[in-house]
Amino acid sequence: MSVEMNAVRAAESWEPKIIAFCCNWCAYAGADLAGLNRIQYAPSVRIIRVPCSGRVNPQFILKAFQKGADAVMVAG
Amino acid sequence: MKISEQIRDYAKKMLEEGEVKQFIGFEKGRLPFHSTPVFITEPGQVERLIWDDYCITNLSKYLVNFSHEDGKTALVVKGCDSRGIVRLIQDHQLQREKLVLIGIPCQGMKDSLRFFSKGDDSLLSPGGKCQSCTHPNPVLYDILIGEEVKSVNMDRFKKTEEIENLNIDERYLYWSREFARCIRCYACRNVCPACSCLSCYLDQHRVDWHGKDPAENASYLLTRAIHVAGRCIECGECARVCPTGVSVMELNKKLIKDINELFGEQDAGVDFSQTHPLCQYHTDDPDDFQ
Amino acid sequence: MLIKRLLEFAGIEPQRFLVKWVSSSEGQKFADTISELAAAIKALGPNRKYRDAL
Amino acid sequence: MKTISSMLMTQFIEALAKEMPVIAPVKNEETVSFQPWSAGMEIEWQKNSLIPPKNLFLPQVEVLYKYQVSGVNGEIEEIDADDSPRVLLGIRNCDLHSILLLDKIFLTDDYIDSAYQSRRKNTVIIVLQCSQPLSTCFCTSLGVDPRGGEGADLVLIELDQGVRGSDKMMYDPGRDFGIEARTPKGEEILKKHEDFLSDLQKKPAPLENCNLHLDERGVKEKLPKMFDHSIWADLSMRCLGCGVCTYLCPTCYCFDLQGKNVGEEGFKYRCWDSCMFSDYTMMAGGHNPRPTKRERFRNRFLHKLSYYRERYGELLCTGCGRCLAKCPVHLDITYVAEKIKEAKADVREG
Amino acid sequence: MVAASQHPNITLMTYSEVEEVKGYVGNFNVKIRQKAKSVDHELCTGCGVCWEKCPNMVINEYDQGLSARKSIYIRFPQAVPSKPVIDRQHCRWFNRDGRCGVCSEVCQAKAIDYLQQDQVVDEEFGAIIVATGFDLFGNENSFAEYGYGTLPDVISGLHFERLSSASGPTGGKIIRPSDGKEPKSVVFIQCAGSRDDAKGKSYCSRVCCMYTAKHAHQVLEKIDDAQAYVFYMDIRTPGKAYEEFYRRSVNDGAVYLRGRVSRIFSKNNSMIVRGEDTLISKQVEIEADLVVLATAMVPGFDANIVAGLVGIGSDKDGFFEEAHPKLRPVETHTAGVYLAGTCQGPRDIPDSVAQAGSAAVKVCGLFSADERELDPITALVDEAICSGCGICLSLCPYKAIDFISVSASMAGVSFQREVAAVNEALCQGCGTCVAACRSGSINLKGFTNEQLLAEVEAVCQ
Amino acid sequence: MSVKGKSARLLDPLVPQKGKIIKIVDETPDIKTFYITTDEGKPFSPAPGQLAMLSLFNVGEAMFSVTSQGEEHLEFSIKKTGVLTDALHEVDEGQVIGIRGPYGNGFPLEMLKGKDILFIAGGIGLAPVRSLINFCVHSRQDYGDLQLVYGSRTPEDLCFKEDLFSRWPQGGINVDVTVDRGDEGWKGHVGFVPAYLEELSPVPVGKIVVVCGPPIMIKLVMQSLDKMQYDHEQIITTLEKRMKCGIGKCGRCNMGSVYICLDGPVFTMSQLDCMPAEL
Repeated sequence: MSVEMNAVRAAESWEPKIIAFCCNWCAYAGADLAGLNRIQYAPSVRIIRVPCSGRVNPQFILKAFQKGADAVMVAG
Repeated sequence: MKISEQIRDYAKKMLEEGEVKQFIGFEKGRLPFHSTPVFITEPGQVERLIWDDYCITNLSKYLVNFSHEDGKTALVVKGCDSRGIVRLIQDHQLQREKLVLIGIPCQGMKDSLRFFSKGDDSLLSPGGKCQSCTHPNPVLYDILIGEEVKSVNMDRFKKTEEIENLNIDERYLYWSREFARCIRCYACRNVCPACSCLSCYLDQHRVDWHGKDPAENASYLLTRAIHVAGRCIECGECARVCPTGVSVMELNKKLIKDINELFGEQDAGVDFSQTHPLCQYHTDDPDDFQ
Repeated sequence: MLIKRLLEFAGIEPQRFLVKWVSSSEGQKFADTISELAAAIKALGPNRKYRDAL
Repeated sequence: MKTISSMLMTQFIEALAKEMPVIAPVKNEETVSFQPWSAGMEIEWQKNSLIPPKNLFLPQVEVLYKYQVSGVNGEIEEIDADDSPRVLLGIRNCDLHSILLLDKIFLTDDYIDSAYQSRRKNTVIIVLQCSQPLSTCFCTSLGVDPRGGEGADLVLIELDQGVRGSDKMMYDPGRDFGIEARTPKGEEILKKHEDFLSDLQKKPAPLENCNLHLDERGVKEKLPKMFDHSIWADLSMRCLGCGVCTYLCPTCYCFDLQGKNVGEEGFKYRCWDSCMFSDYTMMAGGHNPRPTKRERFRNRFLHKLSYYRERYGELLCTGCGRCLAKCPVHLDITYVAEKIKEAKADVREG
Repeated sequence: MVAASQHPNITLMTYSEVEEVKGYVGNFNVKIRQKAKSVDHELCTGCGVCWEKCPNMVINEYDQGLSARKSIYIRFPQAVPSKPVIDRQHCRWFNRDGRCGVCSEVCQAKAIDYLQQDQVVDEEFGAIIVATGFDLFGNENSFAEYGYGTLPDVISGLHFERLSSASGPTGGKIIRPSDGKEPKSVVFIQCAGSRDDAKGKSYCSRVCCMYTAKHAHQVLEKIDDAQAYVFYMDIRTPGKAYEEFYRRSVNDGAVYLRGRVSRIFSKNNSMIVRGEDTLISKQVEIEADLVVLATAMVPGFDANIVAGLVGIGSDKDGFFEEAHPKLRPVETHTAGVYLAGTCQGPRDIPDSVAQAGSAAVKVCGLFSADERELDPITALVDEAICSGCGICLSLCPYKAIDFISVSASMAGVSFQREVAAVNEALCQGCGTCVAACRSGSINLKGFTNEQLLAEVEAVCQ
Repeated sequence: MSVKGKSARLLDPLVPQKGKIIKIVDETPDIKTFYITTDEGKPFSPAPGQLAMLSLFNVGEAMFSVTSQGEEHLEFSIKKTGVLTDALHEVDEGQVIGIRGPYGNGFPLEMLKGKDILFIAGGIGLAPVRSLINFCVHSRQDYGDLQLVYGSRTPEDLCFKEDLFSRWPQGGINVDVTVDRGDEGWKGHVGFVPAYLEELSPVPVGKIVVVCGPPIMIKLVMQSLDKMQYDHEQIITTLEKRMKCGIGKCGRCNMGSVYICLDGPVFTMSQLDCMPAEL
């Protein structure tokens, strides 16, 4: 682990950037429900709604990493 | 009779009788170790055809250029060429009935592209792609010249495993160095029998699509690997034609290895009955990503 | 799953890519998944691999 | 002639590198390209670089300007090229010649590419003489003197080692070089680093001839009438349509302008492009004036052998042989020229 | 049912099975196998002589084996049409090389046709309503602790229903299977399988509380001095007048015990039901003459086959999945396919009827317009780019993609080539094809590659 | 990398000026005219027929001919054909836009002076010619007879209706309009441009023809003009190709050694006859 990374981590402000591709019918609705039920979850996730998890193109995942995502999740 | 002569005889006969419109084989190039694809349409030209240790190019992709034309095309096929043809037929890019295939079992060819110094071919052993060949004999042919050869039982995933055994940061380092060398000439794509798109996604001008910036090399090479996943016939042409020697094939090998592990052993472009492993769904497919 | 393995092969930490089934009725599971992932990534630190320079 | 011994060469380079970056041919796996040299890097003296040095003046990617757009508003910021002084060490005469050909494109009266110009001006060029061409080399056919040095500030001269033939293939770390200044800038550098130089009396290595030739006698006269010749279809059939030849060619300079968005911001960059790519001349709406390999192939070779000459009086080729070595199907310029020469005049496409 | 069979716009295809469903909303093409009935229903008058005279006796499945039927039979008295079929498996004519033929001899209408073959018909339909019903959970091994399958007097609710039915084998007299005596002490066990993760059924079967209340009441009503005990977990009576009915059973003497039964075993010619009354936190043992299990409702045994044929999703319990649990409860994800009744989930008759009505009206709504508005989110192929590799065809879960032939030209030569084309009526806009398309020639309207890439970029900021 | 000051901006011809769309006029269902200016006023003063590169920064860049100009602005009439033009048709007035130019040589005004001019245009092909017509109208006394033959697919698709039906006829130009397919309101000529041209049959003597339109129209018009004995020296057209740099470097728009962006886009037919046919 580099010094720099440690420094970043030490800075409490760092929140990971998680890109979640959520199926409109499943996980997106699940996320909706989580919101409805006031269930707390990490604020670092950024949700992209897709019509189906099958819609997720490998290119999107690579692009997300390229553009600075710290993690990518596909939820269906 | 030497193989070259047999090829010429067949070519001459087919062209004279009008059975085929053209004959694709190899001819001698500018340098002694250059053998290069040739397209013969006149019976008088068949003397150009040769067969030697340098006929390494996979010819199957060329057929796509003629698929829409009337008339038959004949071509000489090694194991890898024939698998490429099977692949292209499966991808609806070729029609079998328009092809006459002259199969030649292949002992492994020498790779002139790795040769960048003065013409001493003692340095040349069968090219990298031939060393892990699993199908040296044509899997599809109409005429077979020569004796079938035995496949050299090489561990085709040796290098793949070597890379797998590196730790994660070493792997990243390895691939960054590899990807950094890519100059985006797209030779790997253009030679690949599995890259049969009419218009590659890279050639399309869309906003926020894929640029020509080498910063996107990783994205390009990984995406291409995924595009040919399950369809790669392991001819190794992509790695061979790469001018900067990026180990493109290792990405494909990794995917082949994983597909074999996950969905059962299969070789693309060998058997027409085999469907795309990633286009089927079985309830017993592994899902340990859960 | 192939992609996950390929990314790993290319040197991206396996924790950084997750595929999970979460149904529409599983709000709690969704929240838990996200929180676990966030915690794991926080421990792992930011991703620097294959990022655009600019 | 001053010489510089193998022992002192590294120190000389180190000394240079202290003043300004030294760009030299180094290896990444088997691929040699020009990279900023730093201590410990091994310079590849034996082989010419695979990646031509054109990228030092015409980088594969060069950001021109940044922009920022939000709604209807936006801003542009032009970005200066990095034009700090540097030394280009170990370039061969063929590649040096290519730079001179590129100069005609980018430093003409009607248009001066400022980024290119400043990079040219601020680069000290130390050319490495060749004495033993590879089997793929044919620079002499293009009027390039492998021992020349036109356009260089300093010339490194291979010295006669007394060994011939295939032994020379092996990398010889104990090699001494002669060194000569060709410009005041070169003189200055030599003077400054006198300490590394000695007066070792050795002869330059004897020059071997190129075995390969680009014979273009008659081609010039024939080509203008051959636009519709069937030879283009025949020749291009074998072409894969990849960009190996154009990207490895030291004289191919065609470029593309592309943009990249990063949210509301973005930048516009100039990058190498290849006239062999199908999308190269594709117009909005799908019309393509060069729809198949035949047209693209024809345009590339007519550009090399004819169009450039019509504008600038020379062939756009230096005989470096990279296309010979690396074209996956061995479709190189010498072959094309030969076929053009052989071709019967006026065989038109049916 | 009778009304339905007589409706001019309804064709009832009994004794038939769907073999294949192709096409899409408004244009379904269904292959139906009409099984050979061996009786020409056009000629048959349903007089009943044949089954009276048939010499062969077969166990009556409908009566849960409580009675026998003939080889030529009507499955149950109210069946529509009221015309018999021959059970070829048990018919003497079929099993003894034609040596019988009694029914044929006695039939005045000459309706018996032993040589009748299965008929496969192709029919066009605009919409499909799936109402394939349910099965009961459990076999001999499912409730070993209750002795179901080994103790003859442990029966299912359906079994009890036949016993108490006036048109049933006993004429409505409740007797116990072992000795035909009238049971004096009847124990009902609710949630047999339902709401029991151990049995793999976590859901409530919804109808058991009410029918058990009815059964308990029938016991009290029909048998003098009878005792009815009901073990329950919760009593769920969400329906009009349901709670009142349950109260009536309780008031009329049914003993409700809140708790689970742990074991049933026989002792001295009768059965001991051991369970817990959680309200008093004591173990209780009840001597029972008859035990009735309110077994869980499960999807029909061939529900998965139906789901595959028609293209409907199933939930984890195998019930067919509706498009949206609240907003589109009778639709499925496949346009033009609707659900009614217990194939979607446990429900009682009024709810099933209501849902069937709703499905029928949905279909009427669908048919009322000449054109149909579709969800605009469908895939679209750029024919100029498509290379026709066909990968999307093999991947489309809705079989919405086909090849079409388009003309193209290359180097001045015109020719036909095959490209993919999306049938917008079938496409559900999942985008699997888009993700799989290497050349990017398919795009999903509303979720284009460009849009999603831009979105990725935006959220990565 | 450092950021250059504003003064250095025009040094690099590949970097655009920051412009602004001040007005958008709907010409036809798929053609709009954009009025573009910069903070310092008109970006540059192009000669009729010259080109300019327009860019929507986050979309792309493409070459267009300048349709017309005012004191403070340039006008571009643009048809929806691709990614950039689609995006352009979506923007609102006030949109920032990159503009660089002028490129190419424009029409040979010296050659045209004192001559009769026959303009032939089809569809959006009128856009590049419009700047020349306006120029001629502006100095009407310098020219002889001016005639425009213009055609479009339908009456709806006619560009610059005000110019066609009032401004130019009043400015001393004979305007002949035809459409491929009429509609109930259309009282003018119906038919293809080449046929209409042959019907009108203008005499070649002393005339320069300026033709611009879709390739197929140009091809057929050329046949008609040949039939009417026009010399190829008399005929001028303006070409279009994919262009990226605008300065003859990027290598796209060449026909032989001639670069359209640098040496064109205006050529006489006899010049074109000598060039490789690669359009």
